[in-house]
Amino acid sequence: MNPRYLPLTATVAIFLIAYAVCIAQYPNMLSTRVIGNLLTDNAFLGIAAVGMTFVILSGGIDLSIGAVIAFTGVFLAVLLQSTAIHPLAAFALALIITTAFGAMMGAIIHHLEMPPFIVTLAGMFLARGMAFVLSIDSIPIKHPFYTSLKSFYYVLPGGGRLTLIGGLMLVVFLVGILIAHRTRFGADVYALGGGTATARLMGVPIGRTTVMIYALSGFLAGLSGIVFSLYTSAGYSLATVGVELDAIAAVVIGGTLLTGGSGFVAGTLIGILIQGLIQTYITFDGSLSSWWTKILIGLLLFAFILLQKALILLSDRRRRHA
Amino acid sequence: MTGTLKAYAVRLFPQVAALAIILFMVSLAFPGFFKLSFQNDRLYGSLIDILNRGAPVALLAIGMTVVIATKGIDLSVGAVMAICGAVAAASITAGHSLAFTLLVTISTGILCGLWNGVLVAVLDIQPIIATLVLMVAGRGIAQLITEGAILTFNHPGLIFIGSGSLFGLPMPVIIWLGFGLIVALLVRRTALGMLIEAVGVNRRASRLSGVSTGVLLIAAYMLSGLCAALAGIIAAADIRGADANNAGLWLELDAILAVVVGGTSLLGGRFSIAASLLGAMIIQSINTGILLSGFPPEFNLIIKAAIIVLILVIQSPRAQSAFIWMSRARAAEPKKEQEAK
Amino acid sequence: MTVGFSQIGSESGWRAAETTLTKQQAEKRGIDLKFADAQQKQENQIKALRSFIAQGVDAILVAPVVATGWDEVLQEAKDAKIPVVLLDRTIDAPKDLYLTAVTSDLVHEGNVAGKWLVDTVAGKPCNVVELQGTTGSSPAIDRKKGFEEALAGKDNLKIVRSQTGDFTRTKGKEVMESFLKAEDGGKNICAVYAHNDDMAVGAIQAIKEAGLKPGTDILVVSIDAVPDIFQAMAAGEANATVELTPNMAGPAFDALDAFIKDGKEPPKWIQTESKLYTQADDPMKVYEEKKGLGY
Amino acid sequence: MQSVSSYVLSATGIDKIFPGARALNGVDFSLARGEVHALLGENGAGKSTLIKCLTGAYRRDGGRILLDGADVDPHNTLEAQKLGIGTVYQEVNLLANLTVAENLFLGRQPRRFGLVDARAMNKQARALLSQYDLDIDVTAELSSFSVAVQQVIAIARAVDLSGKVLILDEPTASLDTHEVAMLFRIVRRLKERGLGIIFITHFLEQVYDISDRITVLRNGQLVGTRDTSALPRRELIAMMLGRELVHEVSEAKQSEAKAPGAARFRFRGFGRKGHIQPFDLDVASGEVVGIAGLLGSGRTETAEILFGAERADSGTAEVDGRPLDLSSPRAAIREKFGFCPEDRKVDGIVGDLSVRENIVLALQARRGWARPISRSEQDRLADHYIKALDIRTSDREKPIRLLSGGNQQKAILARWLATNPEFLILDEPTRGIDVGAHAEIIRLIETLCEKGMSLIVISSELEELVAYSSRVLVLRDRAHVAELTGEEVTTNAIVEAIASAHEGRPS
Ligand SMILES: Nc1ncnc2c1ncn2[C@@H]1O[C@H](COP(=O)(O)OP(=O)(O)OP(=O)(O)O)[C@@H](O)[C@H]1O
Ligand SMILES: Nc1ncnc2c1ncn2[C@@H]1O[C@H](COP(=O)(O)OP(=O)(O)OP(=O)(O)O)[C@@H](O)[C@H]1O
Ligand SMILES: [Mg+2]
Ligand SMILES: [Mg+2]
Repeated sequence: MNPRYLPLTATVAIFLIAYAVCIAQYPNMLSTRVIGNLLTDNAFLGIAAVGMTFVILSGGIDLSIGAVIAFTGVFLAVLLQSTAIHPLAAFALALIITTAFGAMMGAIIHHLEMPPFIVTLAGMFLARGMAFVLSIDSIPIKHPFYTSLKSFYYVLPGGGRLTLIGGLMLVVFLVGILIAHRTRFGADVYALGGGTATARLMGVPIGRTTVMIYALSGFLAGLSGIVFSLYTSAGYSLATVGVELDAIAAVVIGGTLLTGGSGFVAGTLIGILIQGLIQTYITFDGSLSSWWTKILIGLLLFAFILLQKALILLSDRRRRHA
Repeated sequence: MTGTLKAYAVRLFPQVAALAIILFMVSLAFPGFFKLSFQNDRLYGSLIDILNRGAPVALLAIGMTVVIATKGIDLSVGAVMAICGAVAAASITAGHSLAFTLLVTISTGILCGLWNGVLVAVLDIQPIIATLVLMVAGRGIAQLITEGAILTFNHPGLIFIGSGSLFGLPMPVIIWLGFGLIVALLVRRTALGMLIEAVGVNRRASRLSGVSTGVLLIAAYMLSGLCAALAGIIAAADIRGADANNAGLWLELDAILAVVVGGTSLLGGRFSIAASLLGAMIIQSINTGILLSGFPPEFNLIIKAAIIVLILVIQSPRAQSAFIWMSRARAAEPKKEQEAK
Repeated sequence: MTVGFSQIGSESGWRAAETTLTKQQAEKRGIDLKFADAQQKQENQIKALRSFIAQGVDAILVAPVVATGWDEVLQEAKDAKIPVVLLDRTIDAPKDLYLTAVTSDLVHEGNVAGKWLVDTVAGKPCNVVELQGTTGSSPAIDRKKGFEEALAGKDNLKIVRSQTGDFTRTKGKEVMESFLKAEDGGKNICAVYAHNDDMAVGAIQAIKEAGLKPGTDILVVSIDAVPDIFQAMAAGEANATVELTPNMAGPAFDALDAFIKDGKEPPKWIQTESKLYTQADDPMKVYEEKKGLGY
Repeated sequence: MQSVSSYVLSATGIDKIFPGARALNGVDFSLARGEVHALLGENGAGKSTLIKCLTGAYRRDGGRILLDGADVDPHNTLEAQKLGIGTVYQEVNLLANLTVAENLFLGRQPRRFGLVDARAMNKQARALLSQYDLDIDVTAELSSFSVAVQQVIAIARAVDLSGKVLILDEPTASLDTHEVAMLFRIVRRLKERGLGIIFITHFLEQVYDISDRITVLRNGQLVGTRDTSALPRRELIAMMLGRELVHEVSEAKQSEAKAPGAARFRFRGFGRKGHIQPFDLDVASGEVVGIAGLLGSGRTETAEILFGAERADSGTAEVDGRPLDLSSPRAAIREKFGFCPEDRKVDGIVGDLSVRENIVLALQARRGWARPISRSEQDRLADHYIKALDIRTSDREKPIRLLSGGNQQKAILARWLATNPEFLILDEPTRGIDVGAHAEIIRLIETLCEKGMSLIVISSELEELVAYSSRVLVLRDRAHVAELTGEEVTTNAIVEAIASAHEGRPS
């Protein structure tokens, strides 16, 4: 096997093992309901994490996505509440704004040579601040179009539902994989992650690629915001605080190096599922206090990382001796 | 000697200038800003508030600077603050002496740093993720100690650390100034500073040159843990209680911001503790300025974002070279005129 | 009976007390309580509810983090014939989706605090500063609204400054410090209204450090009635607090019991009392009562 | 004089100013169709800077560039590529995290239905590399290949990109004779096709072997352009250095035949699974042991294991009968070992630190952090070595990454000399170093040796190896296969040893 796929394989293996362990303890966890929930409940996180994967692959980071998701939700809610605009048009408008927002951050990062961490941190303050300014209340969205979108699901045998947003996440992952591995833009992203100076000498259009990466992340955060507003039928400026850290964790658990240049979009999906599994497991257990929940999440995160390291090390050694 | 002094002045100029501009802007919004008086044995006024309220971020920034110089990052400092505050409160309410309490608390902080350091240096886990583990679990541990409540105490000695005063300055100010000075001297008067920078720039080459990279990395995270412990003690002593739920919440971002505003690159290497401390004061000035200005809280984040972007734009290499270019052009202009004649 | 309980998190002592009391009440009644902590996130609460449904619990308690966004998951619970009881906050959803809501009236709390202040200053001019809760959270919005309603039309009372203290002591203290500086060392301030007791405790310390007497020079009124504020009241440093009882689960379990055993529909809203405590109510005694409840 | 229009590329009056250093000062340069033009000069003369200005990697501060007689002004390397200029830059090669094929076709991947056609790309990559006798897995990451292989890939990419001009900045630094010959075959073919080729190197034989004209730079200034055939070697060197070179490296061995004394350092059964097979090695005080072998034969790995960079898992090491602790570089340094690594960019320089700090780093690390070297002492050390090794830098506080490649190499060497080691391992110490410095380093090796230091030198330049080694070890497939001593040490003997070892390879 090509050693590039090692982290990915390790992650998939860990997920399957963990799932098996969970089922052994709570047989209910095998139900299609749980699987359907895993997709639906993590749809918005997954979509945003695809964008984060690209950003991290290029050696950057985007801390603004949680705030952008909240902003999108509030924006949609305010727009649908106070105007007669059709939700689809509102979606388009929201996506244009968030994409432009991402592109602007990318442009600042490139042209002013500022570290992404800080630019996107300021972006996070700005987006969350804009959401507050739009409305500090949580605003319900009662548009009939939302209702009809939500009634659009496929019932799996066993009562689980494959919802529109769950399906959308899978589609976004597929498209993400395609972009990462089958387009010139994708190759340029990896090139950037391998080293900006070298990539520049090799003729990669650094500026354009950087702007496009953050624009893509902004677009997907906007899409994630739309999904979140469908998920909750509301817009709320305090929603999705800290989602960027969940996304980063999912990306890294999925085997992508934070230093950039190495990793897979598909791995991020597994990372998302692993996190969802941890959550589900904790709820099924149902005996943990607030603090033990936090401690356990931390420990499980640690265990996954350690296991991944061990698996990679092990097969690396085996290869060397073979 | 004057040469190094001059180098210092050049290095710190952008931060000092940014701080001055912000203070000036705040004083426009709130005229009584620079007023100082002597009250309750200490100086009293908004400027002192900035120094005092900025203490936790300043302390965190000291450790964070060193960690960032090694090309790392420490997301766990907020959680470690919470743990240490909780430990201090628990120990003092259990009737232990102040000395013992401080010792245990500081050891706890260092231990947390050791954990992070081992994860990064020995297990070779990426710093962001390694410290994310403690960031998530740490607050849980702190809540475990306080059982989710605010653990209040009224030991006068411990309270003194948070709200007492010495030499006319609040204790937290004395602590961060003193500790900052100690660390700055420690890294600059010994070879530590250079070795840390070497590790941050090229860990492999440093190892091959005989630098104990592992030990240095672990030490950096331990220092960060120690700083978080001090910040945690101050935060708890300030409100006379350990608030495990909120102590240090999101403060890691402020600390990182302070370091970056201080001009240390997130890619490791060259660092300056003094500049980071200035960065911390810049951030606190923004916060205090917002509170004094009387804007509705919905605007807090936008104002903060705008000011930070402005500072960073001014500090960015591009803007600086443009500035140099402009001043060069201006210097060249008279010459041209002469040539024309 | 197995009951799933989706708690918001543990952001404050009050919340911890609510969790403790819920667990106690469940134990007392022999209920198997499945507890899920949402770490302040609605999405986690929705996930938890879905997991409860997947597990097939008999009933669900939920303390919703926000009013909106519950329709879909509550519909799922309804389809699965699992009754849902809301704790401490109501939501923006059709009433048939949940069995009942056990809550206090947040606007009313603010109103009670405001009325107390209006009565206490009795027509004298008074500048009030307000420590808001977390921007955008429903207690912050409603408690502000209720308080403003009580002050409406009273020209002697004016809210001169209002900032968020994020419901925490540290921020409460910091914000109060800057209020004191901004209002002439506190001489312009006659009262502080805090959206929760923790911020009030922080503010009290700030007032003391500024050389003023909280409770006398500056009146302090807040909401929640956590034990520490009674200590402050006993010391004369706080003036009044409005109780938000952490025992929401007791009435909830009663209603559930009656519904499941006898099919008796409870009223849609079981309102808890918003009791006002002042220094006259023997604060130390209340403190002793409340101390052990896990605040 | 050729007519202007016959030049494919001509540059006039190129200026480049860095803060604190004027790297180019009004340099003129022209390249005819179908010629190989060698660009020569000392380390830091401005060769790399000139080509970077030509390809838009740097913005020039003055001057004109004409391509096919028309003004061009590439703003970045992408534009230069589009104009038909392919370049292999010094140091910066390719992206280690991409596959070989991706590196070759980055930015111009074959597409089908708008998507990258990986299969076609890999096929084309294989076809491209087969021209260079390279049969490797093009879907593997570049980092899994040796420097030499990577260099060949970089050349293949540049050649494929160059429609009009091919620029090679020290392409042969990490290649051995076989690969150099192959490269030259390709260069000659391109030349026949009418390409203009700029070739930078410090190997003068190669210059005379392949180039038609020579341009020499010194201190950022043009010294002159001559036809290769009309420029004798001595004169060329004088042009480069601005003085006569006292003695050049030659195979003429100063055979006072230092009879090496008793072995001081003894390694027995030293090795590490998967890296290098156990070997025995004795080194006397004042002795130079050379290590020869083909690329990837395990020379660097031998050095790394001797220095503790990779921990040995078998065998013993002792000095004067006392066991040595070589468990880590730090331990090795405590035993007075030194190691000047081959890949200076990754293993050597600490880019953002100053030349001074880079020089004192190892010494400071050995003393420990608590005993800092005083600033005046640091300055003294740095100045001493800057002078002794002729390190070209505007001042000692310049970040080392801004130095030219060869000067970085010298600074790393200075780092080790400053520690005063007893056992010094040099892995390709003269790579990328100019003729003048080359001679100096070889002289230096001899003096160190006379002072009683024990040296291990790894080099692909056999003449050089023969000149100073009293013994040469020959490696093949990560095992020590032969040892030549005394009179046996000749270039021919080494070549033969490598070759015969090769024939003996069980295939
Ligand atoms: N980015 C930079 N900033 C400042 N000075 C630089 C920079 N790049 C190169 N220099 C300086 O310009 C001079 C020319 O360097 P250049 O790399 O062109 O030399 P070179 O002829 O290629 O040498 P070598 O043979 O060692 O590769 C050197 O003195 C170097 O220190
Ligand atoms: N032609 C090649 N094809 C594939 N891999 C190679 C090739 N040459 C070297 N390598 C790999 O690169 C590594 C280089 O080994 P090492 O550095 O010890 O060799 P070396 O003799 O020092 O060669 P060099 O002169 O390139 O440094 C080895 O691990 C080997 O597997
Ligand atoms: Mg060069
Ligand atoms: Mg080698």
